[in-house]
Amino acid sequence: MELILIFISAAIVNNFVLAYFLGICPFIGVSNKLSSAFPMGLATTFVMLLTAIVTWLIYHLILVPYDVVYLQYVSFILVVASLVQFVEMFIKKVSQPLYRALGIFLPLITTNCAILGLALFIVLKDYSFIQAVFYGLGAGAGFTLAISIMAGIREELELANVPKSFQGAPITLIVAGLLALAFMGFAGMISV
Amino acid sequence: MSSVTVTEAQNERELLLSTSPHLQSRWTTKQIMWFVVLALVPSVVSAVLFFGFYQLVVIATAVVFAAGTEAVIQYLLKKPITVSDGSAVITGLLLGLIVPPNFSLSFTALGAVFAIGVGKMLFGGLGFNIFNPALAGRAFLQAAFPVAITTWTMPHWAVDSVSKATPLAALKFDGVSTAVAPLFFGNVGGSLGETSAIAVLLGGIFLLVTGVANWRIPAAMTVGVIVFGGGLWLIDSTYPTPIFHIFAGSFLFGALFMATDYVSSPVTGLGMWIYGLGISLVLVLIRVFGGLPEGVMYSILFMNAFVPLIDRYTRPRIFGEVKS
Amino acid sequence: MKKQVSLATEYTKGLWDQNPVFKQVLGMCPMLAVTVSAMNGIAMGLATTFVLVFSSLIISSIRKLIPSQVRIASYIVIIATFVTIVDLVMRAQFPALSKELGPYIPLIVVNCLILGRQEAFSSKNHPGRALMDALGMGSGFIIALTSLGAVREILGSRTLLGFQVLPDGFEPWLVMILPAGAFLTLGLMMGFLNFMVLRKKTREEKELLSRHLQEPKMSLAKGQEA
Amino acid sequence: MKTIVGMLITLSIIGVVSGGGLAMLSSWADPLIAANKKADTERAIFQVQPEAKNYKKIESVAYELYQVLDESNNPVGYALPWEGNGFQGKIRMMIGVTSDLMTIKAIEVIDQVETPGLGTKVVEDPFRSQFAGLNADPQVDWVKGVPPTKDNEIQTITGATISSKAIVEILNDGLANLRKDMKEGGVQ
Repeated sequence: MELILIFISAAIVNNFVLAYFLGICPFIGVSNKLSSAFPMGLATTFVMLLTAIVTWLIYHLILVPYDVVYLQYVSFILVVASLVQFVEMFIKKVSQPLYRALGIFLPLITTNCAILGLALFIVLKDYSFIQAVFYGLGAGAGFTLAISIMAGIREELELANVPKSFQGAPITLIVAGLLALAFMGFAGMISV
Repeated sequence: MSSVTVTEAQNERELLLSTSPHLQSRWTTKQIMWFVVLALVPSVVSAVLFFGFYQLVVIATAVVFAAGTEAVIQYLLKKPITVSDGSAVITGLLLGLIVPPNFSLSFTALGAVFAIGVGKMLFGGLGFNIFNPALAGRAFLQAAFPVAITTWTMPHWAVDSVSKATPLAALKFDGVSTAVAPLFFGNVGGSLGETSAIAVLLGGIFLLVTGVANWRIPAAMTVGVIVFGGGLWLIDSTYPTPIFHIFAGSFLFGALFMATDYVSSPVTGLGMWIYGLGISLVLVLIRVFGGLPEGVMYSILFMNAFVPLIDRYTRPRIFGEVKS
Repeated sequence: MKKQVSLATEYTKGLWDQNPVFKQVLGMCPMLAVTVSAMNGIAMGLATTFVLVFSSLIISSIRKLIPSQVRIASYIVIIATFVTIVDLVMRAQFPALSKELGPYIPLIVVNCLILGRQEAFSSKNHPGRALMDALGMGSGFIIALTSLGAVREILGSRTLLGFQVLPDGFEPWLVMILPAGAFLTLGLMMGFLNFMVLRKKTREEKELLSRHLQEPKMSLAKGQEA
Repeated sequence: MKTIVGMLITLSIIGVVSGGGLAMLSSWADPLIAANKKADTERAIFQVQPEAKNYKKIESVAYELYQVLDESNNPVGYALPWEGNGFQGKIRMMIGVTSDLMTIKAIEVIDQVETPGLGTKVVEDPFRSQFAGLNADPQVDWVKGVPPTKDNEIQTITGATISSKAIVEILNDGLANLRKDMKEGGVQ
């Protein structure tokens, strides 16, 4: 039950994008079409899951025992970058169509602050291994949800008369603001 | 379900008519808008009866600032001024009816400016807004002035005015439930237009009979609340009953006047059912498990965001279109 | 002579023409997350600028030594090192500020602004120019963070840099210090700036057009000269 | 081959320089950071036990607990850091209580992520000062909307009922725990 709550909390109540402002760059950059936003969300979720697992192991099996916690940022970001590289190579080998769909987004994920943010939050919240896994999955699901909703809305807005100076990033930010207002309804539902 | 295929050409100006595929063709956009205004009259009357004359000033402020904002922005953008279509008046009226009694006029005005300015005009005006403007304005006010907007005054007819909490807040924070009869007539604390179920129903039935509001959305919401709320109540009877869910707070007002807004609701029949059920699921979750006593506004706004996706997957494919 | 002018331009372009936030839409996470007050904006801006300046200097100095296959890995290690320095120094010397900015200091590592400048500029230019570029981008970032922080602080808490600027009668708009307020304010600010730029542009075009019409010969002569 | 060696050498050099530099810096920063943390705890202890002049950590319990002493080193009470769930996240606070655990001296919220401007009022004075001298036996209670009538009641903040209740619940929970341990002789 606690694991499910952690999942829901990361996905909806404390949504990474709308409450913690993590992953805003792809959220604004790759949300203009659903056909690219959804795969981007899935790829991010996958990398988040791997990141949660690997960084948890590194932190608890290397950084803490050897008392080199000050290396956490350097090691975490290297892990994320190499994970992304690894996933890219793996997908390329296993499935060409999947690679064509996801390939271009993978490099972008390295600089997605939601990934590193996830690793840092897991340390900060002192999660156990299994909690970290669910937290990573929840964060990924939340990111996918937010970016898919945004993509649906932005496709709709292509037909709308948005004033010229507000097209692109400004209206996306305003939609995000209204979404954040709507998500406030979930505040206090779970306090994990 | 007759004329649901909305082509892009139709989408331009006639969106309002084409989105609701049933009886709407009988009325023009303008007529529809003024019908809605008419349907809100009982709620305005009940607000004044229960809470005093000042409430008329609050509602008027909301209307004037909503219409004024629309006119000013259209003037600045050098577009034709379309205030007379009545849609901004409706947004103002709705906003005025969902604020608490004796609400500050300056806050009301700010909410109306936000509702029209950000919630509607930035998206390109009538027909293009993603979120219900009145609810966007109300959500902004709730986030900006959380204390003022949850400070309730009891109707002056109320005999027992010890607790100033709304029935939902009384249930959530103090475990006190309220009987259905006062909820029905409006002898309880709450927002101006929502306290009297009977006034809301009067206007709502008028909209349903004339076909101005689509019956599917309120029906789906009611079914949803009975299923989700009732299910929880069967598991644990300390949770509110479905009847309470329906008559307390702004469920009826939201179902009849807010969720049925053409622009921010789905276009297909199936889409409307999904939308309505989604609203009631989120609503029950917020009311039962959330930190806030009421969730109608949030659940509708939340589902507004899904409407483009719902439309996309429920729209019948045009002949020969390949599934992407 | 030409070089000096361009060095100055390397700096000034970051302030407005290529402002990292308003024009390039980079570095949005810290931009939105920490700007509940102007002071937080300044602190975050300074921290980011510090990392940006030093990583740019080092990367442009050793740019010819790094094999291109490992350049991104090298960049992020260098950036992460400077971020750790900032984080340790802040936690040791300014504990209150470090608590306030929380996990957003380590997230400077993945600020796309920093990695983006290394890839686009420092890896191709000598240290002097890279320094000016980094200082310019950093200043532009500070300007953006501080202005958003100021607007949110004034409306959300009635204060600016901790001093009360709005009367007690003004009820603070709490939404401004919430996530929703951050998105809405930045969206409105960007839209408004675009609006002003567009208006200026059309006005200039109109002016240019009318001048052309009045003095056809002059402009023709100028055109030949160029 | 040559490029791979070059890659490895470059990365190793960068790694060693960065690691070495950070190790040096952290040996300077770590004691300072630890001192900051200790100063924070100390400040909170003296905030909730205004008459205290000194304190010592009680080692016989599994959680953090401090016994506070007056100028002649007589114990005057305890300072207990305790945490629990607030409106949208953990609230961590310091509880100051008399030696018999019957009366609250003061409370101080150390960490919280409540709604800014609303739930965060639990940190501020009109609310916080209600706890000074409050009777904690058998437990603290709250009332809503009206001034408290009993000596173990506090009034919740309008619009932030859940945050206010959370503070009371954490307080009761922490004290109940401490009482239990004290009864069983766990506190020495």
